[in-house]
Amino acid sequence: MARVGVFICFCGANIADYVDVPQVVEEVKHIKEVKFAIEYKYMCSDPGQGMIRDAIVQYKLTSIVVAACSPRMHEKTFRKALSDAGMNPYLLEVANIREHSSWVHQKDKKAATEKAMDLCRMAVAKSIANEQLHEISVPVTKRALVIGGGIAGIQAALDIADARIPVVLVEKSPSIGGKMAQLDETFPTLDCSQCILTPKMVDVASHPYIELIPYAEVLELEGFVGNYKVKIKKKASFVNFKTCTGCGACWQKCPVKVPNEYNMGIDKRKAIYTPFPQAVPNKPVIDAEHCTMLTKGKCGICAKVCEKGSIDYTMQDEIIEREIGAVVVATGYDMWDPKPYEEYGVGRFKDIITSLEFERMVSANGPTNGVPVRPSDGKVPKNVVFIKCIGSRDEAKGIEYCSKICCMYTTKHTILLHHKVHDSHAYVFYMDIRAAGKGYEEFVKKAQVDTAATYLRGRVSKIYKKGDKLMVRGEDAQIGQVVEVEADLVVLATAVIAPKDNPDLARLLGISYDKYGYLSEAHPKLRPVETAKAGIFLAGCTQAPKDIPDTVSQASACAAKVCGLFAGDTMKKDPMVSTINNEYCSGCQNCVKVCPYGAIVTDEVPFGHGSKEMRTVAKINEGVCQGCGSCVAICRSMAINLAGFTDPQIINEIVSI
Amino acid sequence: MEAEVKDQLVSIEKPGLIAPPNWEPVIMGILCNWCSYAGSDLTGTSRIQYPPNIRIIRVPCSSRVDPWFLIKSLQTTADGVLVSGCHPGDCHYISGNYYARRRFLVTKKLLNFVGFHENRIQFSWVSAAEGPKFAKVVNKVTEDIKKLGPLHLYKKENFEKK
Amino acid sequence: MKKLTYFPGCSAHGTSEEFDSTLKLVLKTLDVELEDIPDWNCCGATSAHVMTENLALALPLRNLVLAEKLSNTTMGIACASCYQRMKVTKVHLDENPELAKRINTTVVEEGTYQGKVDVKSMLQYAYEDIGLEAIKSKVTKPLTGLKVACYYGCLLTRPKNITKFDSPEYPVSMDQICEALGATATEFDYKTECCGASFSISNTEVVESLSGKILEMAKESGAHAIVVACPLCQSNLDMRQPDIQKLQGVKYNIPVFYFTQLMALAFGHPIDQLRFPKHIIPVEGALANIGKVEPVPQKVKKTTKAVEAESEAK
Amino acid sequence: MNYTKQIQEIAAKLFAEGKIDVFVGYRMNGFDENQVPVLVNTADDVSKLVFTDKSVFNLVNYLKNEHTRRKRVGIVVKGCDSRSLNLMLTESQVKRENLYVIGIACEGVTDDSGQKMQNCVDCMVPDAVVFDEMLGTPAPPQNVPVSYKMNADIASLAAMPLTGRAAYFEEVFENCIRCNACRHSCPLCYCAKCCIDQETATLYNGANTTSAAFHALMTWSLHLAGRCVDCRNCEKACPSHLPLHLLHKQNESVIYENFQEHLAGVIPGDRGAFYKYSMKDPDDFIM
Repeated sequence: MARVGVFICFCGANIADYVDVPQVVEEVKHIKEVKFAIEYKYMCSDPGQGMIRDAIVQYKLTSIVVAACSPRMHEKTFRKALSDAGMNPYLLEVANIREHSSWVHQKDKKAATEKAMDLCRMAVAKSIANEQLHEISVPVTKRALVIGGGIAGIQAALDIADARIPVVLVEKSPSIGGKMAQLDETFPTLDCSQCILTPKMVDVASHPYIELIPYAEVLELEGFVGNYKVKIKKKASFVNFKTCTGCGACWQKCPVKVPNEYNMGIDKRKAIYTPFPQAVPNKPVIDAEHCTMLTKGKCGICAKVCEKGSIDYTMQDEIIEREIGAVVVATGYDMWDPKPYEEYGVGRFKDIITSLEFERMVSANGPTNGVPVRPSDGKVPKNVVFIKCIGSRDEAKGIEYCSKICCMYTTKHTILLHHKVHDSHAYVFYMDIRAAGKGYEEFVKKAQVDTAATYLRGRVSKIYKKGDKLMVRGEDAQIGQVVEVEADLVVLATAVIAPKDNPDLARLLGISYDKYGYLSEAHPKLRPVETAKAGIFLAGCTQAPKDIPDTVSQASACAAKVCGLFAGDTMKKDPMVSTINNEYCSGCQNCVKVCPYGAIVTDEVPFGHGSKEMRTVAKINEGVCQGCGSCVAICRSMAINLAGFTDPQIINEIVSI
Repeated sequence: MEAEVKDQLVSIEKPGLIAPPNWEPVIMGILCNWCSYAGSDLTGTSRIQYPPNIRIIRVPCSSRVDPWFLIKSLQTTADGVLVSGCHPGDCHYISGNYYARRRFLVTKKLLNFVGFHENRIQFSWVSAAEGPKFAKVVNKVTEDIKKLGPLHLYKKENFEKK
Repeated sequence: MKKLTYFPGCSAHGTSEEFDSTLKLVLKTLDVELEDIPDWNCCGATSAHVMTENLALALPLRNLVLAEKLSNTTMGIACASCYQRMKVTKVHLDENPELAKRINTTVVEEGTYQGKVDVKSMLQYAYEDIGLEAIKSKVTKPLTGLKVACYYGCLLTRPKNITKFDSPEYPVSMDQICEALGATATEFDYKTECCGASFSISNTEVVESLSGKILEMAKESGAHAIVVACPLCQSNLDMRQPDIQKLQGVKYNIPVFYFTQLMALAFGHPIDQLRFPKHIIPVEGALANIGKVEPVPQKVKKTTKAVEAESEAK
Repeated sequence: MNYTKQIQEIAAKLFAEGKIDVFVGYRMNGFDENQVPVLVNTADDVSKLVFTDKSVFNLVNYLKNEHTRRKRVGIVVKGCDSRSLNLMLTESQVKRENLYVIGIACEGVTDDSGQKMQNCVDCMVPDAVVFDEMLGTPAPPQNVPVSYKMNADIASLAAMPLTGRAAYFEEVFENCIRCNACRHSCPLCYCAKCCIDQETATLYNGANTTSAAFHALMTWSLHLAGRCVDCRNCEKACPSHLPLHLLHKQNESVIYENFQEHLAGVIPGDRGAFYKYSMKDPDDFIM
C-alpha cells in the first residue's frame, strides 16, 4: 500500500494569492494513498526541504509529491532532499501548480484552486506507480581519437596527452602539419609558421601518450560515448617505416616527377616522396598512382638504392581497430577554386594565382626560394594586385559567408611582398577590412603605412591582357570611379571552404553538418565544441573558418572536454531509459528501426524455461538510450517501457481526475 | 421550458444528451518536455492568462505518445485532448515528432470516423519560446470543445448501468 | 534539307542588310531553308522593357505565338537585341505559366502560347545545330592568314541563365567558326565588353570612347579585322570608326565583318554578293592578308644526324 | 480458378523429396461446398488438398501456430496472404528458408452466397508477391502504381452525419462479445502477450462492455494500421459478423492518401507506415 506525502508550496505570494492552498491540502488528504499533506511558504528553502526529510522518516512515506513550480525548475532540488532522507530520489513527482495554474488563472481563484487539486491528484496517482531508479554508470575507455593532424589536431592531441590520456592521431597525408605547415609567416606578429609549428609536430611524434597514424583514414565508428570502436585504414606506403632511416636516397634517385601538392603544384616532387623537409614522420611514401613500378612494373630504382631494403612494392592497405572513448574532429579546410571568375580570365592567364600559391612562393622553403615570380615568364613582379573576397561574400559565384582570415592574410601578403621585393607596389581591392582580433587592426594600419600599399575599396570587374601585363579594371567606390591597374601579378584571396569529404565523415561518425559542409556544433553559443552526439568534439576550421589563435583555443577546449569526460572511471547517466520485457517481446524489431540513436540491438533468449531453441528479442543499450520513448509508443506488445514515464504512470495520471 | 432546453448545451455526438448546468469541459494536454512543456512554463512566467480547463501531462517527446493515451483519455476523464510537441526539425530527439505526426493523423481520422468530432483531438507544435502561442492554442481548443458539449461516447459509466 | 523559322528583325531590312543577305546565302549553301514568320512585329527592344513589363513581354510573345503556327521547332534570329527579347520572354513565360496566361490575353486572337518553339541566335544555330564539321566541309576558299578578333557584344551569351549558350565572359563559339573557315582568331579579351550601343543616339561620346577601346584592344591582339554577329555592334564599330579615329588620333582602319560574310567568302560565293561596299571602313586591306602565311619559326634545331638521314633518304 | 491438381502434385513432390514436414492448405469441410484450412503431415493425406475460389482463408495465420513454427512448411498463398507473409518475414516471425511458398495468381474468392468477396472486387494486388513457384498467369507488371480503390462502405460512412456514424459504430461495438477471434485469426497478431490482455493496457481488461470493446478494437486496428492486408480473416472469424474491415480500410485509405505509401506488405522488407516518416507528411492538421 503506497504511502504518499504531499507538500504544497505557497511560493511566497506567487501561488498563495491565486490558489487557495489550505483547501488544496484538505482536498488531497481525502486521497486514500495520501498519508501526509502540508503547505509551506517556500518548499525549496532549507526548512521546506527539512519538512520533506522529516516527514519521509516520520510517516514512512513511499513516494513524495511536491506541488510547487515547474519540475524544470526545482525537480533536482527536491530529488536531492529525498536522497538526503535515504529515499530513492526518483520516487518524487512535482505538480506544477505555479506555471500551470496560479500564474495563468489569476482572475479565477476557484478554477485555479480546482485545477491545482487536479494537478496534485495526477501527481499523486503518478507517484504511486513510480519505481526506484538508479543512476546508470557507463564504463569509459580512456583513449581519445583525433582526426586530422593540422594545428588543431596537433594542439588537441598534445593537450589531451599531457593529461596522461592516450591519444590516437589519424592524419590522411604522409605528414602532420596541415595547412599551417604551408604558411610562411603568420599574422599579426609575423613569426615564422614553421618555427612555431615544427616543435609541436616533433612533440607529437615523441610523446609517449600519442600514437601517430599518418597516411590513414577513419573507416567506421561504432559504439557510444566512452565506448567507441574505430576502424582505421592505413594506406599502403610501400615503405617500411620501422627500418627506413629517412636518408632520402630513394626520392633523390626516383625518375618520376609529379606536381608537388605541398607547393600548390608550382614545382615537382618525385613519385616516392616526403611532403616537405620538416615532415613528421620524416619517412617517404610511394604515390601508387604515379610510381611506374606499381603501375607498369618497370623501374624499381628506389628499392635498389635503399640500403635498408625498406621498400616493399607488395605492401597492402591495412585495417586496424582501436577502442576509444571520445573523438576530436579536426579535418581543417580547403581553398575555393576561383574558376567561376571567368571575367578575370582565371585559367587563361598564368599570372593570376591564389593566395596559397603566393604564400608558397614567398615562403623561405618554397619552390622559388622565397621570391615571388610570375609563372608566365619567371620575372619578379613589380606591381602586384591583391583581390579580396574571391568566392567569399558572393552569393552569385561563391558562398555567402565571410571567410574571416582573408583580410588578415592579404595584409600579411602585402608586407611579405614588400620585404621580398623592395621596389614592388601592392594594390589591394577590398570590400571591407575585417580586422577584429587582438592586435589585428594595429597590424593592418601599420602595414598600410609601411608598405604604402594602395587600398582600393571596390570589386574588380575585369582583368585583361595588354602585352605581358594584366590590366585590372575595378571600381574605386570612394571616389566613385572606374580605375585600371597595370599588374605584373594578380593574387586572389580565395574563400575558405569545408573539406569536400566532410559530409561523408559526418555520416560515418553520425554527426550533422551544415549546408556548406561544415560540421555542426551542438549549440552555436553555449556548446560550440561539442557535437549533438555525445563524446564527439570539433576543433578548428572543420566547424567554421577560423584563424590560428581561434583554432588553437578551440582545440584546447576540446582537450578540456575530453579530460572532463574521462575524469571518472565511469560516466553517470540519467536512469530514465527504456527497458525491455523479454517475456512480451516478439522480436519484430520495429523498435530497432525507429530508435534515432541505434540504442536498440537484438539478442537471443531461450524459448520458455530451459528450452534449447533460441528466439530473437530486442535489447536496449542503456549507455546510448536517451529516453525519448519512440520505441515504447510503437511497441505493439507493450514489451518496452520508459523508466520515469511508464504506461502505468501515465494511465494513472489520465484516470486520476 | 422549450427555450430553456434550447439554451442548454448538447453533446454533438449524441444530441439527446444534455450538459449539466454550468458544465466545464476537461481537456487532457500531453506536452513534450523539451519544447511544449517549456513553452507552457513560459506562458506562466509571462503571466499570459488562458482558460483553466486543461490538465497537463509531461512526456519526454511527442513520439512517446501512444495513440491509446488519447483513446483512454477520451474514454475516461477528458472531453478533448491536446498533444503538443516540438516543431518539425526541432525535435530534441532528432526525429521523434515525425513518427508521432503520422500516428496522430491516422488516430484523429479514425476516431472521427467512428463518431468523435474531429475537434476533440487536436495537435500543435509549440516551441520553448512560444509562450503566447501556447495560450492561443489552449484558448482555441477550449472554445472548440465547449461548443461540442460533453463527450459521452464509450465512457465507462454509460455501460456499467446496463 | 533542314528548315528554320526566321525572325529577321527591323535592322535586317536596314543597317544590317548585308548580314541578312549573306546569312541567306550561307544557309542556302548549308542547305537550310528559312521560313519567315508571317506578319512578324517589332521585338520591342530597348524601348519597351524600360516602359512596361507587359508590353516588353507581349510584343515578343506575339512573334513566339505566330512562330508556333509553323512546323519548325527552332526560331533563328539575326539581330542580337531581338534574340535577347525573344529569349527572355520565352524563359520568363515558360518559368511561370500564370504570367504566360496573363500576357497571352493581349494577343489572344493570334492563339495561345505553348512554348514549343526554341529560340536561338544565328550564331548559336550555326554553332550548335549546323556544327563546325558541316561548316568546314563547305569551305572552298579557306581564309588562311586572316587574323580576326571575334566580338560578341553584351547580348549573345548573357545573362548565362537565360541564354544558356557559351561562356558569358569569354565565349569561343565564333572563334571556332572562324577557325573552321581557316582564319586565325586572336586572343581578344574585349569580346564581351560594352560598345555603348544604348547611347548611340543620346550620347555618342560614350559610344566612341567605349567602342574605341574595343578597336584598340582588337588591334592590340594583332587582328586584321573584327568579326561580329550583332547589327548594333557592327554599326558602332564600323560606322563610328572615322570619328573615333579623329577623337583618339589613331588610325585603326580595321574592318568589321559579320561572321556570315566571312562564311560566304570562305564558301566561295562571288565577292560582289557579299555587300562589302556597304562597309564604312574598306575591307580590302584586311582581305589582302588571306593566303599570306608567315612562316612558323623553326622550334627544334634538327640534329646533324637527322639532316644526314634525310639527305641519305634523298 | 481451380489449382487442386497442381497443388496436390507439388505437395506430394515436396514430401517425396523430404523438403517439408507439413503442408498448409485447404480441404473440403465435409458437409457443404465450403473449405477449411488443413495441415497435411504426410504424403498420404495430400489427396485432401483442394484449391478453388472457395479457398477463402489466409493460411499465413497458421505460420504463427505451434504446429508449424519449428517445421519446414509448404504453404499456399493468394495475393493478400502473400503480403501478410511478407510482413511476417520482415518482422522476422518466420524464416524464409523454412518455407516453400506456392503463390497463386488470384482471380478472387467467393463467400458462402457464391458472391465474389468485396475485398477481392477491390483487390489491388491479386498476384502473390512472394513465392517459390507461381500457379496461374500473373498480370504483367505495370510500372505505374495501381490507383487506390476507395472502399465503398468507407465512402458512404464518411458521407454520413457525425451522429449517424457515432450511432452506427456504437451498435457495432455493442455487438462485440470480446471473444478475440479476430485477433487469433489475424496472421499479424502474433504478439507473445497481446497488450489488450495486459494489466496496464486497459481499464477493463476482458470486461465485456461496449467501452471495453471499443478500446480493444481501436487499439487493435491502430496496431494493424499500415500492416493490414485486407484478407478479412478477422471478419470471417467474427461470430457477431462485425464489419471489422471498416476500421482497417479507413486507416489504410488515410495512410495511402496522406503519406503516399504503397499497400502493406507489397515491398519486401517494408515495415509499414508507422515505422518510417517523410519530411513531406501533411502538417496542416497541426496548430
